[in-house]
Amino acid sequence: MPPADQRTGSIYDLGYRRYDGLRLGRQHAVLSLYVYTLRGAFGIGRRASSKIIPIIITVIAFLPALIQLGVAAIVSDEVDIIRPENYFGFVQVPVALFCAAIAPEITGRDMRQRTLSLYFSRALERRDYALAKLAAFATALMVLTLAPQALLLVGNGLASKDLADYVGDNWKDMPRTIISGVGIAAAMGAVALAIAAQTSRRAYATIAVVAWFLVTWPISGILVAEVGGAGRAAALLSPFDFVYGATLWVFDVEPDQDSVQDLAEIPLWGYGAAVAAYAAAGTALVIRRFGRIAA
Amino acid sequence: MNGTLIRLTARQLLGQKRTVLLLLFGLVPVLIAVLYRVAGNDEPQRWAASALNARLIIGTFLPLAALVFGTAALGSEFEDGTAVYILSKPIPRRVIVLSKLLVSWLATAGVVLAATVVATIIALWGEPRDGILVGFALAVVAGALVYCALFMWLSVLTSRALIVGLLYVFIWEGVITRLFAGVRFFSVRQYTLGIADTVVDVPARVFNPRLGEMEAVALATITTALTVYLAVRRLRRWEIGEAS
Amino acid sequence: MALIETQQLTKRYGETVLALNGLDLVVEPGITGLVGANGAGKSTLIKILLGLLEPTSGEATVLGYEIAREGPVLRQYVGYMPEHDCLPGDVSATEFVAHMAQINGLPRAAARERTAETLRHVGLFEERYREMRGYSTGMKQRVKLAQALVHDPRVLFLDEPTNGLDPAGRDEMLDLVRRTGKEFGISIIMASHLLGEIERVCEYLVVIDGGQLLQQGPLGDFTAAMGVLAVEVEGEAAVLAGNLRERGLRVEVEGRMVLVALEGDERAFDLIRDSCADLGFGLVRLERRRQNLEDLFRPTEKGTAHAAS
Amino acid sequence: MSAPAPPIAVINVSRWYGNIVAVNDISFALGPGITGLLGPNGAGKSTMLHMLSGFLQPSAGELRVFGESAWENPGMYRRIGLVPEREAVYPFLTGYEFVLLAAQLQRLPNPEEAARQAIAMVELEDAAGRATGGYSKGMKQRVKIAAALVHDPEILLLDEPFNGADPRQRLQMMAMLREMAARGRTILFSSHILEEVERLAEEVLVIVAGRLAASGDFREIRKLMTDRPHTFNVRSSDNRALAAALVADPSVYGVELQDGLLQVRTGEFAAFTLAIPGVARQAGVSIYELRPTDESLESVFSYLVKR
Repeated sequence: MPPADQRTGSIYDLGYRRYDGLRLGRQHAVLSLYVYTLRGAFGIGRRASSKIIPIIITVIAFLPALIQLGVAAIVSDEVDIIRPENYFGFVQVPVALFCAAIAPEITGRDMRQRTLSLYFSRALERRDYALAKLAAFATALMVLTLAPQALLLVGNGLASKDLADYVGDNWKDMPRTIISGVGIAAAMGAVALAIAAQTSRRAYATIAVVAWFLVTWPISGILVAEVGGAGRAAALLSPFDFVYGATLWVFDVEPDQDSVQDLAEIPLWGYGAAVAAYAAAGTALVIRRFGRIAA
Repeated sequence: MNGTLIRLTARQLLGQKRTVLLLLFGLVPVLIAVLYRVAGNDEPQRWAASALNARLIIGTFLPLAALVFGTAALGSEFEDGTAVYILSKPIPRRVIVLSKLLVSWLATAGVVLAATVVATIIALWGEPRDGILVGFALAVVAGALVYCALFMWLSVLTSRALIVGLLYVFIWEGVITRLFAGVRFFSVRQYTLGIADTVVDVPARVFNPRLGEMEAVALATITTALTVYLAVRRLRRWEIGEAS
Repeated sequence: MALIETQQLTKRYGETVLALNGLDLVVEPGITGLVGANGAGKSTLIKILLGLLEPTSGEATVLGYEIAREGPVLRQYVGYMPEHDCLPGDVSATEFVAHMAQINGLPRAAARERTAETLRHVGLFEERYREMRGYSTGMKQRVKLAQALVHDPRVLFLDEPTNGLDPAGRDEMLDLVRRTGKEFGISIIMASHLLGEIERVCEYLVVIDGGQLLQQGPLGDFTAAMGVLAVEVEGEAAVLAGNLRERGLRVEVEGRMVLVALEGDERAFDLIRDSCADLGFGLVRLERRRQNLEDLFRPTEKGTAHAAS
Repeated sequence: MSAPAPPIAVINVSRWYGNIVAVNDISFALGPGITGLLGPNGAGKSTMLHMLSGFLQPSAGELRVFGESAWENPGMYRRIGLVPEREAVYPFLTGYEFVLLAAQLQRLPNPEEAARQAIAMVELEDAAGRATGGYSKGMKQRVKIAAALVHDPEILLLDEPFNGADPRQRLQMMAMLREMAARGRTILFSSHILEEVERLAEEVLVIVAGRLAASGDFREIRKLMTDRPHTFNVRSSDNRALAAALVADPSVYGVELQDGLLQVRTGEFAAFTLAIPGVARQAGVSIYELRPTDESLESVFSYLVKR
């Protein structure tokens, strides 16, 4: 602040000014698009009605953790703790819902409203666009797969008699939990986005994603359990089944008796390979799609 | 009913590309039935009734097809902004809803019925059918009507009818109904299975729906009538979007 | 250094459509109008220069950068306002423009500041915090311009910027474009099929037709003493028209307007003035008519006007 | 039977969306002829037309079409034709099929013939066999009008009908509407472009910010609109000399010289326009351009409303 008695004045030019500050280039562009898309996936910065569905689905993903912690707080800490791999078995359902409801928005919005030409005429390559969108969507899904587990871990730790003991007991689950959460998000997210990006119509994109989840599921169940033989390979067809198989593999747990993974008799690492293959194929398809689309 | 509206809706719903995709979709249960026969397992009746028809077709294919057609028949008119053209005509709203419903019902039932009949015949080749074929064929046709009416009502209620419908089918009917027995009274899937039971004549070990036959028929009828009534009422008081 | 240079630039769509046909072009910095009928290749050229389309063959540089190799670097310094709608409806102008600034490499804080400033510059005030779905066409056009300007580009590509605007909106948009180019020294390439608009904004003119350069040069070369004057008076248009005809002008009446052909005759201005004074008519309006490109290149009695230069 | 009800009667009608008032206590009655509904974007024109066409319920007041309520009354569409603003058509239908659809839904005795006639009226015969999905904006506009006309309605409501039409199509559509008006039809169309309304409508309703700002004969209103403080932009052979000469004229409030441009403020529109040719001649100055500014509807209306 200039001293009050100083008798000089200035009038500032408020017109258009040139910008000669930093220009951060491509990396920054990709990061911005990533953040913007991630916020958009949960409806942050958008109208209330865009938030409802992502929030409901996210809440569903947190429900078991909240119930478990509630019970532990009120009744006792002796209740059975939900195992991480079992939680993944449940959380697949909200993840699938999130894919169906939100994947069509991730790129479909830009296609419908023709914003693509604005992106592609900026310091951004088409491949960058595809990868930023994909990364943002996968991250959104990781919020669903990993955050409830983190909450559960912290909550259970605080509720247990001896925090240090608890952490020590559960330490080895941490990397496994992270690997599983990332794998689920990557495989389901990449394929769902690859499917959804094929059309700009939201309704068709949703139905197509849903069909992938829900049609392959009973097919896998029926082919593996009731048909058998070569049909057992169908366990690799349904995202719910191969993702859960991969989780079992990561946690080194035997499948339940008569579950699809038990009946299919595929070595568990096969599911891990399937997760990687689906993630890679989905990513390649998304890149290909936006490499060719007219802007 | 209005012939012009029926023809218009048929052209809206059955584009070339969509029809091909749909036929492929209908082919999936048939392929599964073929695989089942090739593998040659025991208890084909239980498989045809509980797995193929109850779980795969009525649990997944029927509601998905109904969701596409039921929400698109009237919903796409709102989404595309063409609803004005049919609503600005001297036609009772009831006729509009019934005509649109008829087409979406026939389209849904057509695809799913064909899949049911062919897949069931293959699955039960050379086995006693004991009403399984007729029972599920009837159930699919009736269930298609209830679902389409329900989804059509949703589509005049909200622009996100598809998502709401999905949540209903796969969370409410698929998960919650399994956990809480009382909810079965509010599940179109259970009505559909109950209707199948009016004809299907097999022991409970083979196929055992949760609703009684009469309960199912009555509830299905009430649901259809109620959702059609609500859709008509809603359409009567439909207001054009402020921004559009 | 030339702003834009193209060599044998060719774009084919499928087998039959040849949108650009071996275009050779050099454009110097400044405000340049890119004119041509619909389908002449204006949009295709812009899209190729922006890297939205790949040319079938040929080369081009913008600001000295080769578009084929240095596209991402170049596009940091380029702004683009497309012809079509391109705005998401469910975010505010502020949010969207700031996002676009960041995509163009501006750090977050700078993006926010520049967004506020640019939106003010294009004349968007309280509305900028509202969702864009409720915007009028005029407001949308302003946001489209703002997102093209927010990162302070060195060259701005505008594709039919007045599309869908009413007369008042058109005037404002053209004024905005002119000021942006003149006062801030940003080079502008503005595509339009209305010569009248180009005339009010641009210094240079590039005419393409059938995917080839028809001609180019300073604007004055094209429009000097050409065109039609529109005159509106308080009084009977037909009476004025008769009076002007007597004074030897070619005149037509269109509604309330009297149209006077200029045909290189500077005296027309004074004749109109005198005619009004003599008749006791109030002179409400006297202006050049917006003109279609076809009129300019249509052969006149005196031979082909400019097309052969 | 008592005297027939007027085609359109609007009595103290308001419409609000939550706290936003779109239409505020408007009353008018319309009879045969062409009426222009004029107002800036967002003034409430569309809301008014939507209420008249039965697609919005008035929040207060009464709105009667041939004496009947427009709300929840599909029977009235027999006598009303509606051209919505939105461009949407059924993309898979050809132009002819689209008009035929309207004819059949109106249950006309000979829908094919009626459709052909309506298409001829808007001069769309050449494109009638093509799918409307590929139509240009102007063609879509015309096919929508044809569909609205197919049952020869007594009332025609058009929301921004001239959007996207080129000058020739505009003239042709105007001629068609005039012809309908001559046959005793009631036509109400909305527009935010003054010239459009001026060329077509005898009567005009001016809506500003949800309120009826003016109504009645267009010429009278036009006079009220122009008779207000104005600014003119002038370019001449010698702006400085012209400025000096104009300042002496009593109709001129002030002048301002900018580079290459002379701005003149005047309190009396008519007196100024009358004075300038003579003043310029006397000063020996050629006028190259003279344009009244702030002619935008918004500024005209805001002046009207403030008075």
